[in-house]
Amino acid sequence: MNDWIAIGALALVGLLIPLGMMAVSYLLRPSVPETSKRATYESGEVPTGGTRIRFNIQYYMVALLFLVFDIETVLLFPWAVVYLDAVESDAVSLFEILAPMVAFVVILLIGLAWAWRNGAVEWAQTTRQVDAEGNRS
Amino acid sequence: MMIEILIGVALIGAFATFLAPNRIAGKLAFAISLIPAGLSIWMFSAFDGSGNALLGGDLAFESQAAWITLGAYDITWFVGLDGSSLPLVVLTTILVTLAIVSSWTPIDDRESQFYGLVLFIEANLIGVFAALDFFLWFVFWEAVLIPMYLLIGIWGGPRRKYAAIKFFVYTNVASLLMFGAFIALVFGLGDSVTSFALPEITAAMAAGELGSFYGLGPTTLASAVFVAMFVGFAVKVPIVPFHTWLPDAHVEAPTPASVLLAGVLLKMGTYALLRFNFTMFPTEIIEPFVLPIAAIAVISVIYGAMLALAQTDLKRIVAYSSVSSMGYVILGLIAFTQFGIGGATFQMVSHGLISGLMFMAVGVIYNATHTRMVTDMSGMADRMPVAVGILIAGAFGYMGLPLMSGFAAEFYIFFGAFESTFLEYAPIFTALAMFGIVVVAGYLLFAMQRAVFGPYNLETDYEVGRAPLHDVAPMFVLLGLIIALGVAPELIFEMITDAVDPILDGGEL
Amino acid sequence: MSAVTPLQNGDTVLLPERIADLTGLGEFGVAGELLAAFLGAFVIANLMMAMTGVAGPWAKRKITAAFTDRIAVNHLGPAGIFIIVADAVRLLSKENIIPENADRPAYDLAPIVIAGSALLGFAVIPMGSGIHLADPEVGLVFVFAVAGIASIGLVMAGYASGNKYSMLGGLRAVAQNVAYEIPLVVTGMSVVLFAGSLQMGTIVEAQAQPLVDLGVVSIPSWYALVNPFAFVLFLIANFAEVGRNPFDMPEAPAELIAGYQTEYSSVYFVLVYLGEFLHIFLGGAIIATIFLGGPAGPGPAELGIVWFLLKIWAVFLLTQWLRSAIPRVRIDQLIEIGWKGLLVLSFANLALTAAIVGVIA
Amino acid sequence: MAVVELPEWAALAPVLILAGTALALFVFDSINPRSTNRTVLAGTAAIGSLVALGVAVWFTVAGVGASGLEGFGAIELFDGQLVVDQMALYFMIIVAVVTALVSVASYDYMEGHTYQAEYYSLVMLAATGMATMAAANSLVTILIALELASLPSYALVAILKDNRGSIEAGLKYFLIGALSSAIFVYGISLVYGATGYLQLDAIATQLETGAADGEFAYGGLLGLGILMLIGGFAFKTASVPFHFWAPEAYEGAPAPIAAFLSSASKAAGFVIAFRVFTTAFPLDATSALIGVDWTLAFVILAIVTMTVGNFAAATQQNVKRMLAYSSIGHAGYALIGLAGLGAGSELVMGAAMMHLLVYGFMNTGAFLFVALAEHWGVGRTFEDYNGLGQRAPVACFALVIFMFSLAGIPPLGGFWSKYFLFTGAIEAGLLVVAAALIVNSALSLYYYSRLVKAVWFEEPPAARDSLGQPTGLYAAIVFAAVMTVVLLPGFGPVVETALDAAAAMIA
Amino acid sequence: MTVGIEYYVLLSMLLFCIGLFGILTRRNALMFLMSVELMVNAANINLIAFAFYHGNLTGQVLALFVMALAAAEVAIGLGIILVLYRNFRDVDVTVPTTMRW
Repeated sequence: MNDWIAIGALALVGLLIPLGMMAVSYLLRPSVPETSKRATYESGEVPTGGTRIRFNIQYYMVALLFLVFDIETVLLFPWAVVYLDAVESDAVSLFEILAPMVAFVVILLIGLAWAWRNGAVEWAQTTRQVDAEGNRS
Repeated sequence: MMIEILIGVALIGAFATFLAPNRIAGKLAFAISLIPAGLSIWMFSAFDGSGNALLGGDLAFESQAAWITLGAYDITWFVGLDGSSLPLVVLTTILVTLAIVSSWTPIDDRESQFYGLVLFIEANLIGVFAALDFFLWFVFWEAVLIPMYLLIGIWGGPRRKYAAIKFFVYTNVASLLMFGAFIALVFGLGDSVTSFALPEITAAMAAGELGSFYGLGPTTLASAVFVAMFVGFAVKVPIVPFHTWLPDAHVEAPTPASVLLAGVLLKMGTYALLRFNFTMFPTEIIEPFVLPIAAIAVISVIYGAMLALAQTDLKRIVAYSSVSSMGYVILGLIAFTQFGIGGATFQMVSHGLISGLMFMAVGVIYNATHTRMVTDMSGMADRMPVAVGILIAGAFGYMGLPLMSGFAAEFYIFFGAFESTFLEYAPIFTALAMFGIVVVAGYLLFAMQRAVFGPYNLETDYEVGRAPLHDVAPMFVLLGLIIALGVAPELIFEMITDAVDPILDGGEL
Repeated sequence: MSAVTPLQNGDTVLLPERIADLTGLGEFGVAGELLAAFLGAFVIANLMMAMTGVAGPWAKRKITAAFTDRIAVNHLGPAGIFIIVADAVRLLSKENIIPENADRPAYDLAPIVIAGSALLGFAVIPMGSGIHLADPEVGLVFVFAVAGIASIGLVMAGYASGNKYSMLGGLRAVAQNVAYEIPLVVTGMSVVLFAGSLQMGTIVEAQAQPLVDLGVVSIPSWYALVNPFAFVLFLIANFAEVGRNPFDMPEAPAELIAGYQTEYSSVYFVLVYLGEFLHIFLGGAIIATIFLGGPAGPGPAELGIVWFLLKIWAVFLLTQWLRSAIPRVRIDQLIEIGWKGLLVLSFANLALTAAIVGVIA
Repeated sequence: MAVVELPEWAALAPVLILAGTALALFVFDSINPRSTNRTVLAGTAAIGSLVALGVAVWFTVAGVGASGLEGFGAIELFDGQLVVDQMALYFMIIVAVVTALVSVASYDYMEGHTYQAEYYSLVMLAATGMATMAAANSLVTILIALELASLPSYALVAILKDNRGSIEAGLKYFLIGALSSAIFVYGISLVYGATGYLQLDAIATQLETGAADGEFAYGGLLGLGILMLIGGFAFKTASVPFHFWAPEAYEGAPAPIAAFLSSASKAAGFVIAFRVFTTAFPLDATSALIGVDWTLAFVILAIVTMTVGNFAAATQQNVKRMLAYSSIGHAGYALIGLAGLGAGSELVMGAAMMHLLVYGFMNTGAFLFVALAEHWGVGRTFEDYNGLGQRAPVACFALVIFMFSLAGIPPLGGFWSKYFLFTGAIEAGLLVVAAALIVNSALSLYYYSRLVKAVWFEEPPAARDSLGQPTGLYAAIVFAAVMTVVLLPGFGPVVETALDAAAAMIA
Repeated sequence: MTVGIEYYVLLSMLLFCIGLFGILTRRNALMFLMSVELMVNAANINLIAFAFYHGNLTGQVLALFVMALAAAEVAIGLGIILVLYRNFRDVDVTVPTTMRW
């Protein structure tokens, strides 16, 4: 039997259970519409401004960094899987198996170090830090 | 090695001058240009070649070195001189030296660049006359254009941009046509040639190795190539109807550039016609075109003269008269006789000297008066007797006054044309061309009379005084050469006929 | 290293097949298989739902109370266990208030995604006693991938609510998930280096080899013992990944009201809440499977499920313990710990593991 | 032969050196963030590319990758995913030369820019990608190398992040690049589907056996795939139909980057096109399978590209844009190298390779002159360039050399390569293409000489400050000019190398 | 229980065309990016389906690389779109026209 049929079945179940709960709740729950209920919750105050707020650029930096490293793990996984077999077979030396991965990771780590030093993962900068930044350039 | 030295000195000199400060550039260029001039005169005296370069003659100062191999074809550095090219090399080196001296006065802006370009032109001109490999020749041929384009465009007169571009476009399109045609010819020759060396191609042509190319049969191909190349060179010469760039270029160019343009650059065209069209192709290919070419030549002579008659700009007069003079050269070439071709070659040298002289004289007057209009400068004879005297002497040279080289040249040409068996109706053509002489005499005298004699009526009375020595000296040198060649044409004519005779033998005439 | 042959499908008997055999559904061809698979999935999903049901309304309160020396729920049933039913009814029958700024389809989908993704992850977890829905060759990657879907649910919830706090909560959730996902996966990879396979069954089986044989007691080569460094890293990264203390930034009540779930109520809230607990259990299940030998334990193999649940609950207990014991980190500290600390350490761990595995072999 | 015995992977040394330089720059920037020590950064980049160049030249001279008695034969690495042969080295030389020129020129051009190290390392990374493209021998490596070259380029074009033109250029370059790479990937997937292989020679074998026994069922798939691959190449080489980005990207990009993209990137695009179409799609077998001769596509592309490029260039007022269109025109010329493959002669492809080398000097030089003008701040249109020759004769003289060489006037390197293309086209029987080449060259003379005219003939505007002489830019421009000239007499070795390489590919 | 290869190809072509359609009609740079991703993923479907069909792993491996490349492309693209927004206050790709001739 194919594994994926079972997984698909679980996906279906995973969808049906929430839907079922929603259906049950729909039958049970009351509905008393009232405008103020539906207002955005801002600690009881009248909501101010829109929700599309500007947020810290660092979120974006981190997302980009993640993209790089996530993809990198995707590329490392095949290597990790065959590693044991490759080590056990005598056809290739340990160096030949290890070196490409080390080179790959080292390049990535250089990238990380660069991002680190250039403040990509620096969440908040104090005024002093910003000033220092300005002086350096 | 001599030719390499000539070219190398000019090239290095050009570079050095380009980088030199403006103040000393003129003197430096002059000093440098003396080296090739002196060397070429020595080469002239030491000339030991015989026969025609393309027809298996003995070359003087020959040298050959591998350059590029392209598939089946070798492209080589192949230079050498024969009797027809050596005089032109000497003409080039001397004229360049004199042109440099004559530029001292008029050129007062960006001198180092100017003299650098002039020396660069010299190097390439020597190359054009000495190269015996098609590619090498073509490289030099085209390399002349760029500096000349810049010379006209930067230091020229009010309409210099138009003139420069016109010159550039005309000559370049012509080159492209000629180049394409020649390549087609070489491809048509197929395996029978292994290089672009001109003697080899000539030999293959003579041996009738021409095959077909893209469906064109050998004869058609050869004829088409002949026409295309003729047109390509005709633009350069220039002859009617491809002459319109010439007056513009001459008029707008600064005096030294005009000197070089008229003196040497035009000869590139006629020289190429001699080398390629009339040496390389078998007579049966040329035959159908003899009459048209002769007609074009005569038309050039007369039409050029007529146009000159109508001009009021002195430089323009000289320019159009060049068209006329070049017509003689074509006529001489197409006559296919010893005197015809030899005379044509002689005329190349002679016209180079005379037109150079004329332009220099006009330039000197212009330096003082800032006008070239015939009507404006009347009465100049009083103010600038020497310059005007030389101008008149040049005009006489043009007219073919005996004892001047022009006389000898024209005499040879007419003689050669008259006795031609190759050219049908030769006497008629000759007679018509001779009629050109009358017109030339007419317009030159007319112009001189209007221009330099008569009442002084320059509107703004410039401080017109005697031209400085370095303006006048080159003209005397030229005049001396003109008279020397006029008195003793055999100085170079023997050399020339030596190179010309094989053409006629090969042409089975 | 002993030769661990990757399991082919059929070496172990998976739950759907077992069901098919038991019920005779196997005779009905594809339809029967599908039905059996569906039944198996239903069993597993309900098992997990039941566990979260226990954990959410009851165990969590009890544990927290114990740590803070309080009593917590105790009225309904023995030790207040029936609070689960009461809470379920209460929450399901509440009015569902949908904020006016909500971005509707996304707002409705988010709870389903959060809950469903966690459930789906259990498909490849071998729970012992034959409760193992599927064992694809890429099991480990699959489970990481599916667990990662939750971030989409969180950001959908945060974005679609139309509330600033929700938005910030959703963003934080993503930033946190992405920061700790990589250490998590890379550390998981070091397990793969040992096992040489991504198949969950194989990984579990590889851990059954004895590490040290002390005659009577044979300590199994659980990767937590073989590679404790990786275990600790994975544990920490996992806490951040599922958003528990000290890394519960996305919902940090003190800062963001309730983060992305601020605007959710009624059944939607239940789903989001359950989804979170499911994720905690999924994290526990992964830890149990790849570091703690899965369902392995003393006694007959039939006890597997017991041992397995015990391990999951141990992890859960740990999360609650940390919740009571450790203060929350700041968001900037959180990100920096992730990128500058865990990531580097996890790579170091990977390289080290690779070297050790290489040298041993 | 070689004095030193090197391991096989050392054949990739030029690529590795470029990559190492990029990493070294990153490390430098990590240790010393936001450093504006331009001397060190530009120096490292220039030295790195020069060393790569030196190694590539050394390898070429030593006969690495060459066939025959003298050479070692093509070196296949990673199971033939990469191959170092003469062509690879040849194009590595082009890439390294252009990179060196660009690095040196950027020293002045990028003065005052905040992200110095990033700039140079991106340049080096792109160069690495381009050099890898030269050696890529499988659709996988080709794709990766292509993207490695493209991605830094997108960033480089948009690196002036407060300059709207630069951003716009970067956006357009990126959008079209992303689209074309998607199409390229899809093309790869179709070719893979039709043949089952991604390695170029394996594809060829598959096609040949398929054509021989007539059991190949995916002609349509293959044809579509090839068409899409051509799309990818067209983007990288700025040829029709994916040329729209070029004018915008070149105009908006920092001028050294425009030089880099229009010279090195284009050359790299051509090398994969050459390799893919000579190695993977043997003409006879492929045309038997898909029913069309693929050279036909290139014949059309070549003519259309050169015509479009030249005509558009003739109408421009902006110098950089003119150069951009002329660069499209030159892509058209180089496409003749593929169009003429039908004749089975190495001449035409060799000619295209030669053209790309010469182009690497003359076009880079021309763009660097624009960089110089931008450095001076004289403006962008032809009129703005008026009379520059009076103030900066050396640079302007170099410009004359570049322009006339681009136009293909004899005393300069551009003449040879154009001539060889012309003969190649004629030999391949493509009279129309040859004619188009001639006509377009004549046309191009118009707009090239227009720039010369502006610089030398026109009067400068009244008020113009004296122009500085930035060392780096001048050095790069003068070097490019000297090379453009020197290639005329010294064309022999280039011809030999290019023809050998082409012959090895076609054989 | 195998699905014929042609269905995969049809699916991927459909996806490709959807992507292409998006590129041709959408003016939002982000939408453009997403459309491109669709096209790339169409290629991935092809690659994996063909890898299965041909029984070699080459296609799958390439699909991995393609994903990596697509991600990198998106990273760069988003960066460019970010500066685009900063300079033009819009992510409409038809807005920047400073260089039209």
